[in-house]
Amino acid sequence: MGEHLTFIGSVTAQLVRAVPVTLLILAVSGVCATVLATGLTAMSVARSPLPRLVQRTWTFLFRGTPLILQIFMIYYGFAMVPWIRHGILWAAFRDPVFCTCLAMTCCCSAYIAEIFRGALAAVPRGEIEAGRACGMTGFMLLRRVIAPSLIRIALPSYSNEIIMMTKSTSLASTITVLDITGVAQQVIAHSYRTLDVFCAAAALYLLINATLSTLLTALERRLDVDRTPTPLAPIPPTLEPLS
Amino acid sequence: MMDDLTLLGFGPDGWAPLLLKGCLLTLAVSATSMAIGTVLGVLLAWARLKGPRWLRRTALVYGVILRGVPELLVILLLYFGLPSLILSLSDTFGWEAPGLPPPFLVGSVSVGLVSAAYQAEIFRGGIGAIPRGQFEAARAMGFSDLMCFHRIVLPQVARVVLPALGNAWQFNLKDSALIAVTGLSELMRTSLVAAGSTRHPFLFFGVAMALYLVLTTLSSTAFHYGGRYSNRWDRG
Amino acid sequence: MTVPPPVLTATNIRKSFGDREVLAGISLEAREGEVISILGGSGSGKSTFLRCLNLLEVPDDGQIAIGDVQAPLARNRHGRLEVSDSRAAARLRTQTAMVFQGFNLWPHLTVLQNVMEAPLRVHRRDREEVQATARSLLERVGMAGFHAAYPKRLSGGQQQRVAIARALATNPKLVLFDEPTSALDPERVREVLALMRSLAEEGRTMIVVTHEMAFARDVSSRVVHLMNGRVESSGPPAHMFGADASPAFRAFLSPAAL
Amino acid sequence: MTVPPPVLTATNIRKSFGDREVLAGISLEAREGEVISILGGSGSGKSTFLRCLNLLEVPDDGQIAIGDVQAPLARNRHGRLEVSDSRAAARLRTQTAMVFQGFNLWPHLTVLQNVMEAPLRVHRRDREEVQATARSLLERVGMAGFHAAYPKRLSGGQQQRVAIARALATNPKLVLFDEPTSALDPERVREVLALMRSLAEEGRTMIVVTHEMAFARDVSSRVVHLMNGRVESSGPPAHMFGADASPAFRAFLSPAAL
Amino acid sequence: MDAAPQDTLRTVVIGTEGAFPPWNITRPDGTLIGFEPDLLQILCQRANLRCQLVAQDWDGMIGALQAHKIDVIADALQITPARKAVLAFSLPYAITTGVFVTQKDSPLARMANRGLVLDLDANPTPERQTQALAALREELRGKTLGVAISSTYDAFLDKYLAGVITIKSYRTMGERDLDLLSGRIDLTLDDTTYLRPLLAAPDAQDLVLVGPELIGGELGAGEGFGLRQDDAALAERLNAAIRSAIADGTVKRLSLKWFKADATPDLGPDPASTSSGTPKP
Ligand SMILES: Nc1ncnc2c1ncn2[C@@H]1O[C@H](COP(=O)(O)OP(=O)(O)OP(=O)(O)O)[C@@H](O)[C@H]1O
Ligand SMILES: Nc1ncnc2c1ncn2[C@@H]1O[C@H](COP(=O)(O)OP(=O)(O)OP(=O)(O)O)[C@@H](O)[C@H]1O
Ligand SMILES: [Mg+2]
Ligand SMILES: [Mg+2]
Repeated sequence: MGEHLTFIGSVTAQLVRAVPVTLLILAVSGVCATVLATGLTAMSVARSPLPRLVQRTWTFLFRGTPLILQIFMIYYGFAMVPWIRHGILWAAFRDPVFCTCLAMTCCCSAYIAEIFRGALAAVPRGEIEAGRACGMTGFMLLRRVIAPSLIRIALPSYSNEIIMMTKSTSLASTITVLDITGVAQQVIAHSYRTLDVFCAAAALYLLINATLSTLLTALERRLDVDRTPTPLAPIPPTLEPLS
Repeated sequence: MMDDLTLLGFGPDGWAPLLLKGCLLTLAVSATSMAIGTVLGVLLAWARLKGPRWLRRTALVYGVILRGVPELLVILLLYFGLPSLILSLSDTFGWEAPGLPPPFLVGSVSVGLVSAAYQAEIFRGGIGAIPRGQFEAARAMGFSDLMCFHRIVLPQVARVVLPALGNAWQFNLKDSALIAVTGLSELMRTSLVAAGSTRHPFLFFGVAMALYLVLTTLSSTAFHYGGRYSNRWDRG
Repeated sequence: MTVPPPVLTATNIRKSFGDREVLAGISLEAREGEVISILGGSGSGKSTFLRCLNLLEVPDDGQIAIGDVQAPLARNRHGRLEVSDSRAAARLRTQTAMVFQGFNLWPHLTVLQNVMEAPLRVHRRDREEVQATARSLLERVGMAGFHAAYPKRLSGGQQQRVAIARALATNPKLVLFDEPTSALDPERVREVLALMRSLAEEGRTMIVVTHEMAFARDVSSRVVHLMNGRVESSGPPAHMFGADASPAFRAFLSPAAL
Repeated sequence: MTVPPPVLTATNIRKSFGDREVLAGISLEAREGEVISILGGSGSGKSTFLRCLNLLEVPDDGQIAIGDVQAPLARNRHGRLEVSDSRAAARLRTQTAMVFQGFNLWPHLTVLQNVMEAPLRVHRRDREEVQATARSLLERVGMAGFHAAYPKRLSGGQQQRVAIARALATNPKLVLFDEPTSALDPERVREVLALMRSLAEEGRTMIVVTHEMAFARDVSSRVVHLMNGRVESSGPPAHMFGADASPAFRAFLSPAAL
Repeated sequence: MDAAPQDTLRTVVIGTEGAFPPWNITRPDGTLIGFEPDLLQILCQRANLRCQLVAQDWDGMIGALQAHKIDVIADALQITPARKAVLAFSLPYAITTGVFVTQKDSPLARMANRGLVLDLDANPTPERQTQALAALREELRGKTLGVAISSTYDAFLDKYLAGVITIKSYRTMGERDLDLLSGRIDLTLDDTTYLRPLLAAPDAQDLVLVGPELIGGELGAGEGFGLRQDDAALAERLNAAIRSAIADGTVKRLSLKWFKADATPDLGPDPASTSSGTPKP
């Protein structure tokens, strides 16, 4: 029993040292994916068909396939392409952390865009019309009228997504990144104590996620004007399949 | 090229039958776990919004833990941890040792339990998006809570949550890949095994991606029509 | 002549939002067949009072009874009044109906479904019969051509009329109207008033928040004027609209003569 | 006396929803300082017409000009009318304001912020000045005590008054009112009418959909009666409320004398 | 529990990954082939076991063993002291030498001491070996070396090359090989049993074996079957079968067939007591 605890203690110490790597991937891809998702959402309601098609294709591809395969294809697949391998991009693609961030940005942006799209359609029409009626357009309408409601509606699902992303960062370990899972897998390979090590790693992920969800819930509370749900009217022509 | 075709064909050296079987298994696990997740998710959302204090707390803690812990661990614990515990208990107390639970069931249940935690959040957001007046109108007519939920909340919540549920479904499809640890050869493991055994990783991962895309397309078409239907009163 | 039994008895209802006291102790008794108009300035608490009557808003203090059944209100540990039995509350509510100021139609149901929903699901009445009632009610509010329309596509006045039909569809003992004619043109107002008058004649009890003085004067059996969270004055319309009405009520009315 | 220039010219506006023709060709010219009341039955297309005027609803046919600027409407490939330049449309809208039938306050902004939003963000006026205007407008509609409240906590009439203050805050050339007094008590109605009258005297142009006959008769310079998607009759109030008004309009009015 | 005599028939379930050529490979029809399946067929017969071979993902392997879902792990497990804390091992049924591989056009392709076998257990250490290890340190300074995560070269690398090279761990050998080809790593160290067949494949034309071959010492005591620690009876049966298969050359025959090299371990003399599953060095 005592030996057991010492083992878990030393494993935890090793894992904690890998936390910054996990957080780095999460932060970079979280920010990039959100920005990209905003762009995709804008494209999804664009007037001309081209941006809409791009958005739909993007969502189709990146939401439709497992992230682990995407990471694999970006990391190993691009290395097979001569002009990447011998070009200047190789400096970036050589790095597994970069490849993970890239794959996660692409994949998660598709998910987040879908969330934003649903929320956008749920913003009450009347509020938007009131904005239009006093001469607001495009960006201002978005920032002053749509965004406040949209964020409030999207936040629970968005928090979900961020928490899923935290766990997805563990896939970086499959391409040699020594994040929490990477280190855990190394320890397992030498000790074969799968369950012990996974539990220690899980505790760390739980800690990160509990912190994140506490923060996001607090944000949700702050944004909620008077603790009662917002009324809303219409919603979306949802999820059109790629024709 | 010829080589690739043989590998993907139905012949003695072709992986097509195994890959298709994997596909079906993936679909079955995802659908089962989605059903479990939706039912439990709705209950959890309801508990968080309307339950007594202790139930609200419990639902909250459930959500934080099941969302916070990597899915793989949930499966490992449920599939191996729990039976080991029962085994050691039955050893201690001299009971008849129960057999291991069927992998399919455990896999679906564990993915479903995780999915429920996510779906609870989605439904909570969705219910929050329904105008209060809608509930009040129902309550003023003497609807019970359950009826109010069934007749007023569910139909309206459907259109708000469908895109997010679509996300959850996609996630389930992919989470189902994790149940490979229970020994089930779903799509992901089949392609990993094929890639490892034939040393053609790109071929098989490419095929796996394509197959996932097929599953996705089928399901998002379903979601599309579901969305259209649930939204019929808001068009035009 | 015997006095009809009371359908609603509200005693000393109080309600504050934060430190704004909206209802400062209001009592009201409505007997069978009475039509009570509640008048008062904007923000004087009329809607809040109506919502307290069917427990959509839990009062801070006071008692409410529908018929001779006491509303299930009890103080919790912290001394706040609470609905102590939500089933009992739901049962009480099946005997009342309400027309909301904001209509609150259910957007996912068509006009006809909106009207049929409560009698079908809550009262479990026979579908044929419910449908017949619903159709005739919609006819009476002039919405016969809109059975299959969804509320979003209706104009304000059309929504209001559907809301009225919906409230009447369960054949309730007591109907609470919150400004039922605010969105209607004079022609429609007349029709709705005629409808309400005929309901009154059938002996239904109604409590009506309204800014329509004509209605208060001609249809109601009693007029109640709310001011500063209290009943400032009340009485039969003949008295309230007569020469010896209270000065405050006269001041409230004067612009109507504009 | 010279004729003031037209502020709004709408020509032959048509609009159908599905196969229900709501506006069957309506033309209207509003000159500076005019107050035009639009009357009509519930569902006669008043709101739809108002919404077409600032392009919230795109008409199927017709032309609209604010001042001498033509609204940017053009047919697309399929022959449907469309807003061809959304910036130009926004620019036109900065010169108009609208009070919605459903108020449409922004729920995430306080009362004061709701009123200050457009002049601050769209017109980029000076904050001090905007705040002073907003405060005085809220004062005039009797909402001075509610600066920090969120719309959801307001009563119907209070929301309506905030919506009126919001519309006037940008100092627009043309104001479109959709039933601006429907949720108000007689006292408030008088105050709002007084406010509108003073606006009219300042030379502001207003188009008002209303069921308030007193307003139509006493404040407006012209009354337009919509029926079956057309202008059934129109003219100065003295004429319309006089003896030789059209029979249809007289029928429409009669219940008001109830 | 079941300390039954050798001659009672016992059913055992054997877990293998099925994606680890040439040790275990899955055929498209789902059957398992490879060195281990072949060997097990013979061993089971000799140990009077009715064996059922199942494919199982590695992440769940240990859990499955401990939950009695499988009784034996046959997945080229290398026997190391750390792992013995969790698992019991049978005697080794193969021992492999470690060897470096790099790209043909890499400067490392001309590494010294090619083919020299360094027995890390040799005592005293021959002069030649000490020099070779020192040369290795110099040649590899600043290089990146990839290993598969399940392999056991870390102890060796820690002892002889610590601070000199950068090490990257891969989930599978296949992925590591891809990175070797793409140039993200300079060389890899792996078993000859794996690398020799790989280099024979057409898509590995650019790779070449370099430097000395390593055996013994920190590399571990060879590959053995993983068992539950309380299942001594099964260990005994398997050990006896392994001894006989080694003695009659079966192991040698199979390893030549699958590895193109002899991987027969040297078990030393058969001790009188077989209660311990550990081989004598
Ligand atoms: N949920 C709430 N939170 C805080 N204050 C509220 C809330 N609901 C209503 N109020 C306040 O209570 C007062 C009375 O509101 P109520 O809706 O009862 O007025 P009303 O008499 O119906 O007015 P109107 O004729 O304008 O509809 C108002 O000042 C309003 O601001
Ligand atoms: N989005 C829509 N889709 C379909 N029909 C609509 C839509 N909006 C309005 N209508 C129909 O158009 C007609 C006119 O509606 P509108 O809101 O303009 O009436 P209104 O004159 O403002 O009535 P009220 O006085 O009741 O507000 C109504 O019959 C309504 O059902
Ligand atoms: Mg009210
Ligand atoms: Mg209207």
